[in-house]
Amino acid sequence: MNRKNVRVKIDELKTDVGLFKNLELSIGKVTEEKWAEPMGPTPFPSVTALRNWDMKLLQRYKPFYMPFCDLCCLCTYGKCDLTGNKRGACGIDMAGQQSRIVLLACCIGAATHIGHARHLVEYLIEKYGRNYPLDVGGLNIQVEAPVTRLVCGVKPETLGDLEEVLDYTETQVTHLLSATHTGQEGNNLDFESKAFHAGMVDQVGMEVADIAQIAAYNLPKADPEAPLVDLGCGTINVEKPVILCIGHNVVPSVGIIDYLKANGLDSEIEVCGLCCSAHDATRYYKRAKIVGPISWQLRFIRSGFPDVVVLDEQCIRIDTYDEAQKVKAPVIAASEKNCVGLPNRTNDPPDEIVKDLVSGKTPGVLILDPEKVGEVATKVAVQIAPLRKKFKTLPEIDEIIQKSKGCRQCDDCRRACPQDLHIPEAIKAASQGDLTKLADLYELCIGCGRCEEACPIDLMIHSFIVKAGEKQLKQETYKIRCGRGAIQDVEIRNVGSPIVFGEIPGVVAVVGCANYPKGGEEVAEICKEFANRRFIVVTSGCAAMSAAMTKDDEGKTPYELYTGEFTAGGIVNVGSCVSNAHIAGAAIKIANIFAKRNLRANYEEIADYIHTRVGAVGLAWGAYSQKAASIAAGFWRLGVPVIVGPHGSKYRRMLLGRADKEEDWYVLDARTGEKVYVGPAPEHLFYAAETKEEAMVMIAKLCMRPNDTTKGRAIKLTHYIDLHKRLFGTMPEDIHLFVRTVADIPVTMKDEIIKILEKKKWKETVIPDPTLLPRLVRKRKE
Amino acid sequence: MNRKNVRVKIDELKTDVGLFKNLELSIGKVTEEKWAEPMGPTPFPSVTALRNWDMKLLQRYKPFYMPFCDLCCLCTYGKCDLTGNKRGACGIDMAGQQSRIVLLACCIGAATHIGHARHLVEYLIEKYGRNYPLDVGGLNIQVEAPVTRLVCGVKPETLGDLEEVLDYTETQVTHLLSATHTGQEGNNLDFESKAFHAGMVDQVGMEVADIAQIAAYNLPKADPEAPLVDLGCGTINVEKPVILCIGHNVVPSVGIIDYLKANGLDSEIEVCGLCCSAHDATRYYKRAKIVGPISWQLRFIRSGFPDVVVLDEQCIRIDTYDEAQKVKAPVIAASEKNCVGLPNRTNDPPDEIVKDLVSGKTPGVLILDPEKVGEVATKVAVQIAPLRKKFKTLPEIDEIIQKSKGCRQCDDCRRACPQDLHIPEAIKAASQGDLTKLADLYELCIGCGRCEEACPIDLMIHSFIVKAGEKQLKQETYKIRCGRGAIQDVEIRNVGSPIVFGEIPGVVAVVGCANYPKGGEEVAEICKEFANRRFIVVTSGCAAMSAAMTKDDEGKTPYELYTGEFTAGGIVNVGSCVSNAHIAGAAIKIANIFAKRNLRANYEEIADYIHTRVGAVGLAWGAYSQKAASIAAGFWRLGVPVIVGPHGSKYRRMLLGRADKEEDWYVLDARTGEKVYVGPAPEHLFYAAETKEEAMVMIAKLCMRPNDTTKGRAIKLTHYIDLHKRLFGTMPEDIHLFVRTVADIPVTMKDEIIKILEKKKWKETVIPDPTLLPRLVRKRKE
Amino acid sequence: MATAEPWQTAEVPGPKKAFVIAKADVAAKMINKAKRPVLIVGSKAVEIDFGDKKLIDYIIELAKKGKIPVVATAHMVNEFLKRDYKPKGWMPAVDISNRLTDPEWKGLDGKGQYDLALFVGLPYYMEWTILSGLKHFAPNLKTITLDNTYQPHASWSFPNTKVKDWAENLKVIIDNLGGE
Amino acid sequence: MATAEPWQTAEVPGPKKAFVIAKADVAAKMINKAKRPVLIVGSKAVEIDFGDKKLIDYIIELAKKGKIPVVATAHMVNEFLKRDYKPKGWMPAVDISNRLTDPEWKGLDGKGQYDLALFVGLPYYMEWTILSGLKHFAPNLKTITLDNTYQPHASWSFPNTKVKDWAENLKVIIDNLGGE
Ligand code: SF4
Ligand code: SF4
Ligand code: SF4
Ligand code: SF4
Ligand code: SF4
Ligand code: SF4
Ligand code: SF4
Ligand code: SF4
Repeated sequence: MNRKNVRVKIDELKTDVGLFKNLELSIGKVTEEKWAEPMGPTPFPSVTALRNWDMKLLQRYKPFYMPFCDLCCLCTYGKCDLTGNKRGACGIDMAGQQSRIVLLACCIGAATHIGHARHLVEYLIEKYGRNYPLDVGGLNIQVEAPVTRLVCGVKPETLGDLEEVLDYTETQVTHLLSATHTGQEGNNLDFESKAFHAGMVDQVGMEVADIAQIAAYNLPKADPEAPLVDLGCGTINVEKPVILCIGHNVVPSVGIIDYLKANGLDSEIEVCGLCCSAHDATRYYKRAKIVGPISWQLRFIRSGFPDVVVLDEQCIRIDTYDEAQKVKAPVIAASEKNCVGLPNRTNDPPDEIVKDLVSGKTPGVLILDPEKVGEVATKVAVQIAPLRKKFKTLPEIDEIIQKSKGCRQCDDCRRACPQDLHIPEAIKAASQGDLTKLADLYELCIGCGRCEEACPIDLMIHSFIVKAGEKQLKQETYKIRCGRGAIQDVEIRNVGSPIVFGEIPGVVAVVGCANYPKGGEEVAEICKEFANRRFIVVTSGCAAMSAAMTKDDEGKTPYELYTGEFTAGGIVNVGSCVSNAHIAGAAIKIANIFAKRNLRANYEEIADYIHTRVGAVGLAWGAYSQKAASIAAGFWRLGVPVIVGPHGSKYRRMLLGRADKEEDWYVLDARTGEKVYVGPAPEHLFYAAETKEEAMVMIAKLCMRPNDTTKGRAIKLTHYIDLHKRLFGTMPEDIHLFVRTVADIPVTMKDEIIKILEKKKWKETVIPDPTLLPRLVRKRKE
Repeated sequence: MNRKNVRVKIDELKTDVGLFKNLELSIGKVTEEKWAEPMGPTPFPSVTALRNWDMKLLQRYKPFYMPFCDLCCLCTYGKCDLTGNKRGACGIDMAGQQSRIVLLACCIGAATHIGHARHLVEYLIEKYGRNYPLDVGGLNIQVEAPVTRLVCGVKPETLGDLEEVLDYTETQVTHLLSATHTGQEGNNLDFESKAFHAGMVDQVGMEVADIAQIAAYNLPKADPEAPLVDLGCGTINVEKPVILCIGHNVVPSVGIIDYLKANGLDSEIEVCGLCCSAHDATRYYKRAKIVGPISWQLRFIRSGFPDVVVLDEQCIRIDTYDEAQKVKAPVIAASEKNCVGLPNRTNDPPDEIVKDLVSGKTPGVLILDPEKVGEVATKVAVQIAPLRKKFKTLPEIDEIIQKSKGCRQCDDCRRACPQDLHIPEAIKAASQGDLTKLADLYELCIGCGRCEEACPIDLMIHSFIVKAGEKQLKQETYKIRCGRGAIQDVEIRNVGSPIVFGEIPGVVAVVGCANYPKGGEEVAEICKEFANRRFIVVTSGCAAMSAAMTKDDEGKTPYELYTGEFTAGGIVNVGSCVSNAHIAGAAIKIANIFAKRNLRANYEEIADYIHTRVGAVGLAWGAYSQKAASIAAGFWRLGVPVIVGPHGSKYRRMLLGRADKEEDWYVLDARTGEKVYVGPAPEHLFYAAETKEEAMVMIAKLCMRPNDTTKGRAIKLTHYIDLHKRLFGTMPEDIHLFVRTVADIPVTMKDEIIKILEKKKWKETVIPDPTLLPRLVRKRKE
Repeated sequence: MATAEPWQTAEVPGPKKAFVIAKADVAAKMINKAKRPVLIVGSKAVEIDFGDKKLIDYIIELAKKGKIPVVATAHMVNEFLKRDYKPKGWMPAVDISNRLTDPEWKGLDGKGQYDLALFVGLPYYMEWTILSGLKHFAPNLKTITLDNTYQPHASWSFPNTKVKDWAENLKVIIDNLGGE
Repeated sequence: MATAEPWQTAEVPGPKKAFVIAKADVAAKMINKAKRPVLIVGSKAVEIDFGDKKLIDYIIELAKKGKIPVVATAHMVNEFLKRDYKPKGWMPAVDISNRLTDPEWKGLDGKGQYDLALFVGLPYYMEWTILSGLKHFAPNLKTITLDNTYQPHASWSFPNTKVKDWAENLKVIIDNLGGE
């Protein structure tokens, strides 16, 4: 039993530190030390504890800075011009500034998950008590919190045990954020190391959040057969009152669902969601529906579907309140993080609030009590649905044609569009009665609304596009396997060996947001491609939704076609963004459960293991946010490469290897201490791909690891070469860098490859027991 | 006795929660509840707990946003154009964006103090134990931690008690930072309220840091007669080895000083400092010397004076390492916050490190052990001083003249200079052999170095200026009363009544950094002016240093001329930036000790008290940093107006009252519940003054409070009118807004004023028992 | 020196930038066209010396000729009074600017909000931030800076101009004021 | 449309901005002058259709005429090969750009770093960030964009140009290449 903050009254207590009389003890923690594993070197690591490891990675994967602004405006000495080698008034230079912004973004991202976790844990403790056990997978999960164990060196067993973990993460975020202050850190590599640290504590925060909610709300517990649920606007019965929840914190959604159930209204009312709250709602309640990823916010509200909009936190459009007002849907803000300027009605009687919302006396309220949110949202939905009759702000076709005639062809919309979409052409066609060009934009549009902001004649361009694509919108009916949570220990045992030896060619984590360069279909395509190739595909967040949004000829969606098991050929939705921790967790568990490396506070060794042996790659094709940055940073520190889409080039820097620099690609052979050239595997740690084709070839390539057996390497090379040939039309020119012995060569291509190797003057090398850590060398060389 | 994290072993413990056997208890907190005061309404307030109070202030002092950039570049949806009423891709608008940046700055600032406090408390606990008592003023201080008591509702008695306070502040910073994430908060007033919250927890963090170090290091304990210490380059005996400490964390300086003392070297070696580490070093060690404020960093190093440079954290030029290398002075980085990319030598034997530094094998090291810093810094200083012979990079006069001839008069330097100094003219004169114009710039130059970065022919302009002003530099010999820490309870008792009734015309806190528009002399002038007028002048940080840097005809500096007592006519240096908490603390103690308002977790009432009754004004004439932003925010939430210099307009927004809007200036009379017009007192909550004259008039004006007695108001009006007449050449036109009854009118100006009042159709009003909080009305009106 | 770039190199604005006043008489025309102009004069008005007179002397002439009410910021009222000119009002630069964003403000004379604000003599960076505030939050106000530095956030600004040309420009404006 | 403003309105850079290529033959001259130019071709090269041919077709002509080695980014190598032209190399846009910042890099042919990088066909915003990286961290490299949009971080850029004028410009460049 681990308990935190027990209060006990004791008349007299004699201890080795003295005699206490008439004491009321508030016991911070009662620990029964059950975890036999010895403590590793870095429990609760400080900001610099893993700096050496970071520097090893950063020496190989040097930052290439791509400043997003030439200036710094962070203090009132500024603005400062940092062009070229100029320094600002505080002495910082451009590399320092860009890496500082990276750290700042990672701090914001980490704070967001950790803050979310803190609210969640506090709330759940209040509701279920400190001793509520953290069951996240029953007997199938022995290692319930691999990230926390690895980083902190503790083994949380109850909700209460999570508090000290969160204390730690908050302390770290505070230290890290403070390093961004003018006149603190200035060295770019130290900033990068600190960003890695932020990513690491972010992973802890995400894990805490997800295991807390899985345990307390009984979400699917590492279930490969988590239920298939509905996704898409078309799956929502708009005849019913519709409650829409947006954000990342499931608590208010649970409040609503519980209220519906308690009052027998579950078949009367539709509960649907956008972003991760939707994921988590479906994990809690099979009948909840997912509208779609973040870019569906405007289109869904403007279509008039929701009768009440409940906002919790994160990834919520700031103008939701205004947009909802326009369709006459009351708004309930339910988070301290996002109060929307609304009156705080938390302490008012529900029926009064309902009355004010339904009558329109107040179009929105702040309610910081999730149960009350449940009651109010439901009652408002029921009462207002017949009044507002799905009032929408989408224009009619006629109106589009008419209004388009006013278009000045000024290009302002296109120049505001992040996707550089050919809006003026489409508007011109529309003005001539042809809406197909507008409809073509539907798939590409990320629903940001910037075109409308720019248009000098105030055309509601995004609405035009949605209306033109309305048929598509209404046909969006897909199935997604709801978030399963963690990976079972037994699954790890089954795939550990084939992954580490390379026979499963890789684990591809397709995660993150929906800032796609060319629509979400590319995500679905990539997932299917790699599942077909018997990679393990793991999804989460908006990307997990996009992966669902395609059908085969028989109308089946990927989650129906592929297994949800963590195995070759699976497409495995772990859940919401905080479920990303399970992906890291799976990699960690491979090192721990399969390879039996000590886990406890043993970060460096485990990261070294993962980096040199576990062929995992992250793909955040639509990454846009600070959270995405910190999630990526968490993977970097574990040595897992991350690919982002072209917009990701705005993250200020890449971490790029240099395949042409032989000296960068030596590892130690743990058996001999020898330095061995292993080729650029993996070649990059962070990079923005320009097109999905490039990303696909790179995914295959980045899955190679020094530890691959010849069989494994041959398989990986086959996929790399095959994709390269198909998508690039030719053999890769760098095969010689990845062939270590002749046995690495895929048999079917032997002759062709041998020829290349000869041309490149290839020489055979050995396959080491690879490590970057001298201390792991078992036998030191003289 | 309050203790945190006690470990006790107990064989068997029977309690009301169950029977524990063979337990090892790690006791989070042993509390003996000694504080009789009942718990107030808002212990450890959450992010929204004081939102209503904030909104009251923000309704009166509405933000005027002055965007520092038209764009937002915080996520990869961007950049977004937020010009006018345009919204970004996430839906945010310009008011939201600017207030978000304000919150972000306040979070960074708060994190910086809190992170500093955390390191300090952790370190001191390790060294002195959790039970080390928090004595900050002996019998003179009963209320040892007014801010913490007020905010958190706890009464810390030992170092260990500070931990839960820091836990709280870190949780809040994390939540607040998370609100800046894309798609979280969007309402500008909610951002502002959150910025206030950041300011409040920042004050807690500062208080924790300062009381911890006062107690543990036995710094002056609320001592009005804290010793006078040396300030200025001229006070440093450069014949000796010189150790220079820069930053805000005194721990490494203490390491050095202790080592010097232990080895009898204290008269052999000069220890001096820049920024707040210097303040705190002098509080610890009378022989330590203060070089000057932040803007002296480049000039002091380039002059070649320091033999070793020790960097801790905050306010350190990023290029210090490079600059120090140029003068051949080794650098020791001593903080996790600022690792400078240097090799971590913490675990190496001191003599090895010394050897490497002296030999130049490595020009800098990171040492995260303050005792080791002490030993290494001292040994290096001793060994290297004879070698480097104060090697400097300041040019000789000839060189200046020669090089200036190359000047293209391109204006690039001036256009880069934050002060728009007429550099090209001065360079032209220099090229003709006349260095006086360069010397004239010495006082105005904030030492940022941007001119040099901009110059196409790489003239070392700042060095030219320093060389031209070298005589001044060397004549800088001043005395400063070292930071006294808190204000005694008895001092509060003595001045409480005259302050609250207005007979002491105001408390002016002159604080913050050195980004002055026209040199530091203005600060000294303002301090003296108000001390002469029998205001209480409180100083801290760089401003406290600038206040010292002037002499009267007899060569006396202000701290020699004015008392250090917290009383009318005093100039009271509380200490470093974290000592700012004592200024807030003094205001809080007036409400508590003098007015007997409950303190414990009673924030709103105390803030209301301070806002309506305590005529305090903050002046941060050279504020530049994020810390300055959060410090200001802490004062705003207490209702204390803050004035910044013109560069402060870059803080993105002002909080301005509208004297012309009568409806804004009503308060409740707590006796009757009546709404009473009280005039715009204080008129603004945050504003950037353009010139010192404007600031001085405004200080006098902003000291007025609704609660002033007629006598008090007459005194305050006298100062306001007098300054207005002297500096603005005329009577103020808004006197009628501040005269409530005829008795308010200063007798000496009666006729003149009566005439004005008649012209303005003035009507007498009552003087209420003012409050903004309906719940404080004792008798409600029907 | 790039003439229509921000005078302080780094004070780069966004997409919307001040139109450049190529010829001084254009500024005069715009002032003449304004229904309710106001002239805000900052502390540098006494620091800038054209030799014959100071900036403030030109400004007084300009205000008189154009019958434009003056708001003196900082301690400038004194300088005006010394020159026997009483500004219509004096208040901090940020205070007057804040009022200019309020459509309900009645102006110094109680007759209503202004439609054109002329700025001169504020520290460059402070005028920059203030004009930014007005650009974004006073959509119905036009702003012109009479300084010799390009102020990107004004509606109209002179390019960066040598001091002697500046004096010429002011003379031209004064000559062309009034007399519709 | 403001022609020498960033094509994506908000992608405002800082004080240092690309010189505008007013006439296409100037670009040709600069290319001719370069000792070691390299041409980086992105994915939009096949998307942009001038009617008669695609952008990539012009680029191939240009590369041949100027004897400029081509780096195909993304999956463009395929498109070149389809057109019987073998690029000198292919790699991600950020990879080639990163190499361009390394003074030690030996180039695709092992003969040393390039002195001029021509960019064409990357997504606007990605080319923007990449050119920013080069502007700040490859001080000895000149960059020219052959796109029809103003790229402020290049050393030289065309202004925002209509598609048909773009084709014209490319033709002019091709015509003027080589033959010193
Ligand atoms: S943080 Fe440094 S570079 Fe940024 S504005 Fe301040 S002084 Fe300039
Ligand atoms: S809403 Fe769609 S079309 Fe409009 S700017 Fe955004 S992505 Fe482009
Ligand atoms: S911004 Fe508006 S007017 Fe201009 S091209 Fe686009 S739709 Fe037409
Ligand atoms: S960093 Fe961003 S906000 Fe700051 S000046 Fe540049 S674009 Fe503007
Ligand atoms: S945070 Fe919002 S306004 Fe800023 S860049 Fe991202 S989408 Fe644009
Ligand atoms: S160092 Fe001095 S002169 Fe140079 S830019 Fe800074 S303030 Fe101006
Ligand atoms: S930047 Fe250099 S060359 Fe230009 S005016 Fe200033 S000192 Fe002279
Ligand atoms: S007063 Fe400001 S500049 Fe000076 S040390 Fe403190 S924070 Fe730094």
